[in-house]
Amino acid sequence: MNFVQNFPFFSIILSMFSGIVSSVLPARAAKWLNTILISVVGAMSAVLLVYLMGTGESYVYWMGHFPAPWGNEIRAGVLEAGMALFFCVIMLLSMTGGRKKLLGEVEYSKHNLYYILVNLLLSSLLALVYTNDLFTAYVFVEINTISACGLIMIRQNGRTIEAAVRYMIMSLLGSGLFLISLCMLYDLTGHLLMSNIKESVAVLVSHHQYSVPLMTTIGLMCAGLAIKSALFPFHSWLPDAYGYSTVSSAAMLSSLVSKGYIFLLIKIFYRVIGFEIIAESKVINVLFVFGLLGMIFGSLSAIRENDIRRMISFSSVAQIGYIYMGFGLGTESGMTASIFHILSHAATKSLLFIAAIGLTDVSKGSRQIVDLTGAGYRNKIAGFAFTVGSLSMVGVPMFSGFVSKLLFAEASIGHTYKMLPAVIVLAISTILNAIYFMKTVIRIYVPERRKDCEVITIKNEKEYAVTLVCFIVLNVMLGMLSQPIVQWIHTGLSMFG
Amino acid sequence: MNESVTILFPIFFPILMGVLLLVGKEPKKKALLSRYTGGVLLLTALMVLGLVWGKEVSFTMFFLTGRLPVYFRVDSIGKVFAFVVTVVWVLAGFFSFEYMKAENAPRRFFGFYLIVYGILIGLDFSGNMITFYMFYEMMTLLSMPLVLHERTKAAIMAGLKYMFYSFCGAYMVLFGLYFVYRYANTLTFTAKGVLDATLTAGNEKLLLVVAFFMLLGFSVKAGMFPFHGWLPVAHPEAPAPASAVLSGVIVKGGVLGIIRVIFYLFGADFLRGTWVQTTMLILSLVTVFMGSMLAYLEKGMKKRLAYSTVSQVSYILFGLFLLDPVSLTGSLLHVVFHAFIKCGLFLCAGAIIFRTGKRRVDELTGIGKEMPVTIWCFTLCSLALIGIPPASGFISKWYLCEGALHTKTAVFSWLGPVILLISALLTAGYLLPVTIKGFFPGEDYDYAALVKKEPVKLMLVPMVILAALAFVLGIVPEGLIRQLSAIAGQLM
Amino acid sequence: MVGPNLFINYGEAVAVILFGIGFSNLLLQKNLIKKIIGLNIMDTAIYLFLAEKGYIAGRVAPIVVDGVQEVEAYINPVPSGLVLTGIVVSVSVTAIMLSLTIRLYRRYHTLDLDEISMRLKKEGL
Amino acid sequence: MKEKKNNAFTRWFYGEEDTLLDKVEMKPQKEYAPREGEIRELMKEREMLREQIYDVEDNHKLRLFHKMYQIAAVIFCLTLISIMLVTVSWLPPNGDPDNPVNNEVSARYIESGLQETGAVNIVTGMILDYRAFDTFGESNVLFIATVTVLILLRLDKEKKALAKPGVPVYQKPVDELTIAKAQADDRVYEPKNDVILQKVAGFLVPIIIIFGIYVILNGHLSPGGGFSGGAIIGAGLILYLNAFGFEKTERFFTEKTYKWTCFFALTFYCLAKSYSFFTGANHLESGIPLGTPGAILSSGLILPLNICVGLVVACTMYAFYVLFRKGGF
Amino acid sequence: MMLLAAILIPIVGGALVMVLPFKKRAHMAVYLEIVVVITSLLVGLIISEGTTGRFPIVKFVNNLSLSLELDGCGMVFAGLVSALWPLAMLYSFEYMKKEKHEKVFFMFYTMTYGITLGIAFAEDMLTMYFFYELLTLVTVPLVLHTLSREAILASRKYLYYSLGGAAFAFIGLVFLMIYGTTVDFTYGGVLTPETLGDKTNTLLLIYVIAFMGFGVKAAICPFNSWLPQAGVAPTPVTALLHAVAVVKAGAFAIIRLTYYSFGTDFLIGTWAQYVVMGVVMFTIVYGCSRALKETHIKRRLAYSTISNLSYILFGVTIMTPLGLAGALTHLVFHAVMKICSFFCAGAIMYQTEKHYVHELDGLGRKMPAVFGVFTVSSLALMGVPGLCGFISKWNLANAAVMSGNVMACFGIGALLISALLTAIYMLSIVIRAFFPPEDFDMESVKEYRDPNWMMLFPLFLFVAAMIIFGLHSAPIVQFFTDISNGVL
Repeated sequence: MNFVQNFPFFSIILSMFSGIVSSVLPARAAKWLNTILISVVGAMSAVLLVYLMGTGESYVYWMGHFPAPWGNEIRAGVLEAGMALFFCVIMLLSMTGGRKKLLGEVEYSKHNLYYILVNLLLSSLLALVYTNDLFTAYVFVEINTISACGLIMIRQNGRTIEAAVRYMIMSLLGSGLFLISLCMLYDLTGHLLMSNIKESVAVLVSHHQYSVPLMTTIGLMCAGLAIKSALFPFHSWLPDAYGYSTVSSAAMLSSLVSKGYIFLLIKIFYRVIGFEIIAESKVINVLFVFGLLGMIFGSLSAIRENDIRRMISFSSVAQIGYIYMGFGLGTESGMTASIFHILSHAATKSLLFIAAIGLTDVSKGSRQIVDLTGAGYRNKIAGFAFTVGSLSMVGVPMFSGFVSKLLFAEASIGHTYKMLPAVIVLAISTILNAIYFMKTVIRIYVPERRKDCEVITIKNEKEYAVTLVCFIVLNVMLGMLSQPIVQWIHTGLSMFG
Repeated sequence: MNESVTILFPIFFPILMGVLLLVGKEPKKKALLSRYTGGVLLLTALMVLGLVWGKEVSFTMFFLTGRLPVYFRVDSIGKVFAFVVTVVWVLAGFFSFEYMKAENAPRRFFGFYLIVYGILIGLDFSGNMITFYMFYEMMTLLSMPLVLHERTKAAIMAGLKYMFYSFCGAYMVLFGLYFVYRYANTLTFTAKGVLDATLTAGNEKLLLVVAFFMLLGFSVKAGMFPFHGWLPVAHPEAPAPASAVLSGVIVKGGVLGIIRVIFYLFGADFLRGTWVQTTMLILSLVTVFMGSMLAYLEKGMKKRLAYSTVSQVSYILFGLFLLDPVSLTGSLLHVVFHAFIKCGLFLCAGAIIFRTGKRRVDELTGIGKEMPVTIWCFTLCSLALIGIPPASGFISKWYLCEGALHTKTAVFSWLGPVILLISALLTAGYLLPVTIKGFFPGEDYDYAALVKKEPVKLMLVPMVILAALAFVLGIVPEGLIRQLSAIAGQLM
Repeated sequence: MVGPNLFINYGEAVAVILFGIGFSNLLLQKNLIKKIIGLNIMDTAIYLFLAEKGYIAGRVAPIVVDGVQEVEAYINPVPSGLVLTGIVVSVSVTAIMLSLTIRLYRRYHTLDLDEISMRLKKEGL
Repeated sequence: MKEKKNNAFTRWFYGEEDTLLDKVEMKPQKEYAPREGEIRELMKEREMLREQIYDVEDNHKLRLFHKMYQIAAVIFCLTLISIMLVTVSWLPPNGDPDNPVNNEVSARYIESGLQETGAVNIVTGMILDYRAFDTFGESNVLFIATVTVLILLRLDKEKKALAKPGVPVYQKPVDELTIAKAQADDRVYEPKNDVILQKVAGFLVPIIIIFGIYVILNGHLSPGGGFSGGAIIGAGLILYLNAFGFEKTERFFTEKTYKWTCFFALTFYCLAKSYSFFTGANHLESGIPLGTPGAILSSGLILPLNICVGLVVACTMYAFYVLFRKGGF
Repeated sequence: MMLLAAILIPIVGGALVMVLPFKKRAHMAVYLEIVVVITSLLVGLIISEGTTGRFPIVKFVNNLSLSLELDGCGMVFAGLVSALWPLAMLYSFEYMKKEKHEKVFFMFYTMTYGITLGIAFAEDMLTMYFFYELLTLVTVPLVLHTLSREAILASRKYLYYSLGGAAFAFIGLVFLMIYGTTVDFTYGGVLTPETLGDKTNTLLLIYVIAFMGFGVKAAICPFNSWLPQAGVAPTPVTALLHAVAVVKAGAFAIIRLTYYSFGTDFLIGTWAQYVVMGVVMFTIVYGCSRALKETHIKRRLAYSTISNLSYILFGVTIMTPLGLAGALTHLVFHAVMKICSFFCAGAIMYQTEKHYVHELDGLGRKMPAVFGVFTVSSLALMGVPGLCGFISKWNLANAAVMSGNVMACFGIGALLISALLTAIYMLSIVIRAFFPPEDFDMESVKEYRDPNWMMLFPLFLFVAAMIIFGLHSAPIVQFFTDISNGVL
């Protein structure tokens, strides 16, 4: 067994362990530990990715001395490794970008707790990405939820706590549904390991046994994860949670936490139920419809919003709608598009959050869009970054958003009667995006000489600036060099199958 | 070739001169201005007469695009019109030297006057439809400054209106032109039409519509009924010489256009007996009656004359639309006569206004005592216009009625002449009062206050010449009639 | 429509009824404490479900006494394990919910979530 | 001209007016564009609207809405239940030995669980050896839960030394007064020096704790294990605290104790498990003796892991209680 | 390669404006002029060498790539742009003297040049879409330039409309990717029956959608309100972008869409053709009538642009080679006419600060050169024979007649009505300027003068162009005909 193959296990255990260790460290040490951890994990995932690209096939990794189906195991494929890498990058950037605000907004004595949360969040994400066992997935979904809740209310004011409550409620509903459906699935198949479940589900379907409970189970499972990842009707918690928590939390929540659930859903589609069965079931039609609704209503409520960060949050409702729309198409290409959109949205959205915070800082901390007038001049780099992010969101070529839009449209055309609604809604929501993002962009470039606002230059905020630049580069890379990435997604999905 | 280039001279020489006059400096003395203009006018007139007396020549300048040459040709109709234009233009021009002293900015007036002259010659000599259209629009544009010369609000609105109507017509023509281009193998004027039978086969209905549009378009310029609106507004506002040439010549531009369309593009046979002919006849007759009726009701002097122009030009149109050689001869005669007559009338009115400033008919009691020569000219012209033998108007109307009577067009053959007669009566009704009141003011007119207001020679001479022409041509018309009937013959 | 085993599975039936009740409470109650109670009902229902699933008629808990190791002897151990894990999770979640409630109550002196959000809007924070 | 007709048609007839021409020139149009202030006004109005919506007292629509809400809630609940019931009705029959559940997995656990894990209690063996990864995760859930509760409820004194210079601080750490207030509440609401309670506690607490320890140690032999034992111990501690108050407990149990205990326990757990995972995954022999089944010192790592879990759980329980009560040890 | 260079030179050169330290304004002017002229020369060189091969830049997702190629249509557009830009640049140096922060302005102004060239050189739909979007983005700051409230609202509207339109055009792009044999522009279209299958009606619908999408930039009727508002931008922008580059880019895109992607054989005679033709015809009349009512000079011209753009589209929707020829003719000629009239308007504003038609009384006496040019351009717009407007109109109408399509014949009617209205709203300005009412006192305007040569030189060049094209257009029309027959 090649040593590289241990890396998934290492990264999970390391992040957990560093979480445990941080509990006794002082804040600054915890910070360094956290940074190092994320970079190390990222490096390992990168190496693993390269290795897997070389071998070209996935492998399973026993957690313990017992093979499947008796012991736990984790599984590493190209897609998993890539995702892990991507998550690490985003997380690192979000942490660096939001650090200053963190100092301002969180009492210093609780910083190490914050870093514990972050480490465990990372571990749970990695576990969700790598695991090959449904119950393990459940446990780590819980860790994910709790740490997300912690991230939300680490900055303590009424809003965030209320948001945290709402978030907890929603995600507990979600995990409740997930758990019960998991139990039913176990009852039907007698397995908890994904691969075995898949086999026995295939058998059941081929013998037309238990078709009713199977379908309801799938439905409940999708519903649970959809609720957790804030699909349209269940997004009530989202704007407050993203809008008022400290910025790096917001960035990570919007770009990582929900994406973790979504990735788990993808795994379930491919590795648990089997994609053909899903594609035939009615479930995805429901997802499709809700995705479309989300695309529209998310943007609409974003247009109505006056608060820049809430606006961005609503736009992520819309973006999640895109992703589910891609699922709903129930085709390989639709999946590809969704996965690409996971990446591009993660990159863009966290960029937007961090840029937005830079803009509000130079407007006396007011988040009303009207007060941001001229902020683009007071904080140049943030203004530029925000513009880039908006353009990418609107789907202007050369930024990541365009490619995912392209993929979505291409995928939807492959479909017979989901074609037109998908394409039309795509266009409409693009227009809506344009409306609210461009409005903001123009607003921040309207010069209004406000003497009372501080002016932030790149010199006195190096870390922040560097972060934004990295984000922009990431965005443009996703936009221009999308070919290899799409290739990678294809191979990854084929490895799933 | 080399002598055919001479066509260009009478066209572009005055234009050039006019432009020079416009862009050039204001001359020291007014006299210089009038001398310059007069010289140019005479020179051009000589060239034109040379061409008119000369043989038919044609000259292709260059190609706009593809199959669209700018092409000039001196043909019989063109000669007639060019002749009329020249005579009227020169005379009115000389009249205006004196007249314009009262007006401001005479330089602009003369400049445009010359340019329009050149353009009219070009219009008459243009050898194909494109060239014709080109000069037609230029005529509209450049004669507009003459209309709004006085630059009162009313004048400007009148100018706009004139332009608006003319373009309205012009574009109708253009509309038709596109289709003609489609169904004809050339746009060069050729007697009996250019339509290509192989192409037109099956598209007659469309082509009739097209023809209708083109005729309507030109009839706008000719002030036919529903499009007469611009005439009575434009004339009173323009200075007298301008309105003289307007109703004397420029209106005839429309007539020429209609002639070209009927006899040179579509061919008379194509239109004969179709609904187009009927409608046009009806419209022209309506205009004849309406025009004279309005003139009768009208009090303003120049406006009354304008209305009379409306009706008189429709005489011509009526003759054309009958599509009959005799009536065509009549129309051409009337073109010539009416040009002279109406020009004379307007000049007289201008002289009156110039001297007394009286613009309304009912102010003119006893005017005959004040300026007898003028009113004599006026009277002669009126008689000619009414068509009292042996004055010229009689001849043309005679030919018109004769033509009407032996055409097969059932109702018009008798309705036409009747209406012509009625309108002749009305004409008498609206023209003669001036003379009568002028000479016989009645006993309550006090001769004490009488002062001679006879205008100077320079103004009198043109009037006299025109009046003489109007009368003499009625007495010795043979040569003219021979010419014109010959033309009519070769067109049908 | 309704399948054959409804009455044999009365245990599961009860479990899912409880689950539904708990779920609706958690989702739709306004009072935070009631929500938390709903949460616990829901979790417990799930454990009941698992226990029912694990049970096999006439067998004993999977603790090896005097070396008997036939499959026929014992019930299925897996669900019990899952229950154990689940309990821990639910305990921790409940703790978090409760502490959140405490914070909110300290701040707003009410447990009604809508009223709290109304207050928040009033604060305009 | 005096006798100008004012009837439109006649005027047109006399060619005195044109419908189009009069409109050629018009007055300059007014500029559009709402002002900055107007936008703000709009926002204000919108905010007020929101407030009205949230205004519970005098809003009939809202009251109606609440009624509908309750009905809808019931309906929703019933539908959910019915769906689940239908599902259940199709599930394999309860208690049937040849359900899909009872397959080779459970079979192997039962048949060879004892030999492979050394645990007599198969469930413990399963969760701590076969599926140890879940269990590790689970203990992490517990850990992170306490962390969250700490974040929420721990009242920290302001540490000026740590507050960075030049960083705008929007969120002040709680000051002395709040803490004092919390302790005051505590003193008011909680029982103090209750003799009966103290006597009973003095008699019961040792037994409880010992029983807890027993449960932990026999986790692999009998029902129970780290979690249940830890819970019991925690209960004992809480009882003690209630009886004797903080000043007594703080002598042997402070935040530091809690922190380090948890830290060491979890670290050990983590390291041990990673060791076994690593060896297992790389098919190495983990040199840990399983011992004789049924003895206390047997079944390899399960016993120490149980102890760790027990410690963690006990401390956590106690910490929860303390934090809830007065936000700090 | 040279294509890419031609695109990049202005973009980079423009970006450098911000960086380079210029001692004097004149230096910057010279520098920019040099950049632009070099580019134009390069473009001229490329065009003179004729069509080039395919030159891929980057590879996007599967089978899609950014790649450049020069074909006939591209030549026309590129040639047009490259001819106009240096002049506009020259003009704007003078004009922008009075405006603030002109560096930014010139930066974007120059970059726009490159991107417009990109549209011209685009080899496939995706590339064109790419540059099309970029064009929107680069031009927004120019609209925004004055930063007044109107400017902000205008640029917002401009953004929404353009991006929204692009979103719908995007649909068309994707469908072409799926159903077309290739995304590259090929004369006669890329749709083949076998790829089409039973999707004909869907594709027609998509064509209409995409037409509307691109039509937003070409300001067809329901989506035209951004154009007059965008008139708040400085005149060089309004003139060059909103009379030529941007809107023509829209028209050009529609030409590509119709003739080079969907293909006329597929579209002609279908309901789709009638729908779009109807829309276009309506726009022709609508634009003119609005222009009639409008009294702000630039907005009036903008409305007339709207209707004239629809002339082009009308030629496109005839969907015969002749129609394309007509469209291209008007594409070029209208560019010359309209930029000329806009520059006149700009010169007037610049010299007199007067923005409304009714303020122009008597100015013609004081600024004869400007108003002379303006007169010529308005005559050209009216389509007076002898000026280029007539030729393009002639070609369009000729194409309409030849197509034998009844609706097209009505289209001719629309053309002529709009020509009439054009006569009114243009000439009413001219008459005001030259023939003020005689009670008007010339004292009030006596201090106004003609602008200096930098402004006048382009104007005179344009007039010359108008007259030359008008009098002798045979060769260029021949060139267009070759293109429209797919020879080039």
